[in-house]
Amino acid sequence: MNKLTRDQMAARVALDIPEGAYVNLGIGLPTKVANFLPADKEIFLQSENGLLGMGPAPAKGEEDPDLINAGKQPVTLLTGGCYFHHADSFAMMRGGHLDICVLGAFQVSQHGDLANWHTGAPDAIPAVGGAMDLAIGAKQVFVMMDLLTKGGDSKLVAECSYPLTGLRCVSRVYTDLAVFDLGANGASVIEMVDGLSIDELRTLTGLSLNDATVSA
Amino acid sequence: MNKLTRDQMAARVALDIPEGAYVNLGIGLPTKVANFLPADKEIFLQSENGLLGMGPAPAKGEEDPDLINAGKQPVTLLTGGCYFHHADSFAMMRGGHLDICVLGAFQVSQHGDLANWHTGAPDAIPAVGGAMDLAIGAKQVFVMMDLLTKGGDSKLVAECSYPLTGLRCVSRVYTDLAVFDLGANGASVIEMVDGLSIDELRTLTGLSLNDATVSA
Amino acid sequence: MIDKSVASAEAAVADIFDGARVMIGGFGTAGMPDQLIDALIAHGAKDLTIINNNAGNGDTGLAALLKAKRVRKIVCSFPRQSDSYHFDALYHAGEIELELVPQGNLAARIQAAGAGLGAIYTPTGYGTLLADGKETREIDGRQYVLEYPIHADFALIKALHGDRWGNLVYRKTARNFGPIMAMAAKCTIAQVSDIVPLGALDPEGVVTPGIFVQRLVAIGNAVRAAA
Amino acid sequence: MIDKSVASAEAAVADIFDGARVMIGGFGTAGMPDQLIDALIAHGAKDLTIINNNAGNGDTGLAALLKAKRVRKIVCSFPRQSDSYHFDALYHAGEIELELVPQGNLAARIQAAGAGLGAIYTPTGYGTLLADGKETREIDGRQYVLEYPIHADFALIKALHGDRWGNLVYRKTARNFGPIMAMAAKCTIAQVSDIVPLGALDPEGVVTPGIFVQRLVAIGNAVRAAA
Repeated sequence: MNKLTRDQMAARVALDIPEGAYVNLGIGLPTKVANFLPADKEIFLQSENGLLGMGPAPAKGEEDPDLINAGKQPVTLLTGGCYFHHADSFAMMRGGHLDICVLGAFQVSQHGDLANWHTGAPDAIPAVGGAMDLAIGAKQVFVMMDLLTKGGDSKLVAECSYPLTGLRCVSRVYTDLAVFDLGANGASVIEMVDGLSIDELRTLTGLSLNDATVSA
Repeated sequence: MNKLTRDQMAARVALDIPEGAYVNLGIGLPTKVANFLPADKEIFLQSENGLLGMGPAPAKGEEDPDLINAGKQPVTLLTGGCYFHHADSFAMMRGGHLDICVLGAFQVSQHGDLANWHTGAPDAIPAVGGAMDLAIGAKQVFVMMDLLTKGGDSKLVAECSYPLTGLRCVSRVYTDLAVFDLGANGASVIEMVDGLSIDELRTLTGLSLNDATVSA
Repeated sequence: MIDKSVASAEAAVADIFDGARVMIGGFGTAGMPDQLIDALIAHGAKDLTIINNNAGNGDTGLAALLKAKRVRKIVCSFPRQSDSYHFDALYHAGEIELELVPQGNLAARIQAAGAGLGAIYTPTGYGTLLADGKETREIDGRQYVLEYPIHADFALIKALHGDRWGNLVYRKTARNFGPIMAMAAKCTIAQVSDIVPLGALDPEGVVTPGIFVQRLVAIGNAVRAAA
Repeated sequence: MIDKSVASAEAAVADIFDGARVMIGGFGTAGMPDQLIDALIAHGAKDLTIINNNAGNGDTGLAALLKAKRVRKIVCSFPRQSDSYHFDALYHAGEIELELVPQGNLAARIQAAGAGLGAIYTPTGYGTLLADGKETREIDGRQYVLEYPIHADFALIKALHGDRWGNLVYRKTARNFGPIMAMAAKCTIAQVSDIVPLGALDPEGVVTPGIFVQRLVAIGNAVRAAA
């Protein structure tokens, strides 16, 4: 079987983002999704630090330290974008105004619980940023992650063992092996990479996955 | 004795407003205070409907229906003034950012309770506007009113009989006969019109007023 | 390409349903979206709950909607005015329900809805008739009243300029409730004097970001004549 | 004549006392008022509680204040960054207290302080470690956590332009926490690139009205060089 590359995963997520959507892409892997949004569609990227209509990274030498994204990297503003303060920015999230938020994760439970802010390691300095706000605010929360850890453990789990970011908040998980819809009935597989069977996925995850794949 | 006219009362209130103060003048009688603020001092008038730095009424023919005060009368904006939305406007009040608010009243209790929004008449349509926000928000709340009703009843009372606007919120009351400071110890007379004695005031109000007048 | 502009006020309000909760911007007539209200009257939706600071002035705008008996309930701070006679008549006839809310609580509850808060503790109204029966709490020695957010299905607001993404700027004190109502309604419809090209609004000066606006209608340079 | 400008950053921060609660604007280094922080370090106030989104970057600004051991406690959402080594060292040595707050709750609690609310119910953090021991409530079928306002004695913020009345505008995403911190502190001190004549700022575009600003210092056109 062919695992999806990170770019392929990002491209797959991008397919599910319709024109006109208001979207927040979390720090790290989700940032890549921006590279695969169709150039002929208008999609609005929000950054928690107070901008809507975020554009791509500036050309070398054009960086402006006052124009950054949530990851504190230099960005640009599209024509038609605008700035606002932090309370308004998080009102956009918490108030349910964003259509889609794409986040990375340490673990996601089959019912949509998210763990992505803290490994629980006793000496780690905790840092949460906007993760908990993003987790509960957007109309749909997508997670993008490798299905397995380097040690081979599934990151899609029955119950999260890491500290939670939000409860029952993730609606869809995009991984390198499959795409899952989550809900009250647990996880449903909607797509798999070629050469992988749902039984193999059940073995890898240890979950009784629903089969929601559609034959091509 | 010479009762103060409404203009004299307004002028007396204006004396207690220092340069640099942020002030809201309530609808009705308090509006007159603006006419007596010293032209050589900068005092900031706030209007609940979203402006700070309110100027005088415009010249005839210069009225702008989009530039009005809380009483919905046309006003102007001073150079250096600005506009904001209603939530920010009431954050200014409720958050304690205004120094002084001047309000009219039906009754004020000797401990500073204010009744100025509703007579309690059973068939009256109730309307509160910003009165309750102004009553509890400003650092100091001044009331400006005739001491007596047309029927001769004192409007400074032991306990308000009209529905309250705010509890223990009025710090000073300016009337046509005297000026009172209010507090936990009740009302103290700090000024009276010529020819009036504190005993006469006690008779008029039915209150055991403290004498805090200062001999000239 | 995303273009939130619609051709007419009538088209903009066509899906407002009977029984809808509708916020209407404005403080008195400043900021009142008259053309949208006229379209709503023509559209015919009834049993509406209206959230506005007032209860109509004279015979136009919200007053006309009241006169047409389309409003079951009004949530406002200051219904009684010298020219609120249509509301007054309905109220005395028992034909309209009134929820009276102190103006700052009205603004804060609308803002709380837009920001996704579940409730707020506000000092305004504590100890008064308007807090009767409401939960209270002492916090750091001060008394507060628990107040819940005010949501709406639609907001009808008036702004000065808008662009096709829905970004808005307002004019003077006509701004008032517009920005917070835009955040609190599921569907916000703005009437603007004109729709400007994308990029014409200063990104530092946009008051309502387009995310809060679903539709806008250019009504021409129809600044209301002074009454 | 009211003129809130002061001659120097040193004069502006001279009354910040030991043990004060001080908000510092900025998201990372964007919007961080470096000159005011340098003046605060030189001034010497200690045992401070700092409210900021982060816990310092590199060796300047807030990081330098931490390194100088003036901070007893920090309230922030995201302390751990690639260049937060001064905070990391203090934290591991047990020399600084950390109150970790989700970023949106941080913003909402600061805004609640500025707006005079007693507390808010927020959905963010419900069911997580960061809500441990906090009061919760179900409202309309959703779970919320009770959170209290964050007040401060001082706010140090950075803006682009200011006028002598204290009106401020910001620059791009350097705006971030500035406007809400200005509302939440008893004394707000702004460093601005320059002080413009009264009337030079568009009254429609003022982001922080002067009522929320007590002092401002012009620090020249010192836009921070990209690190």
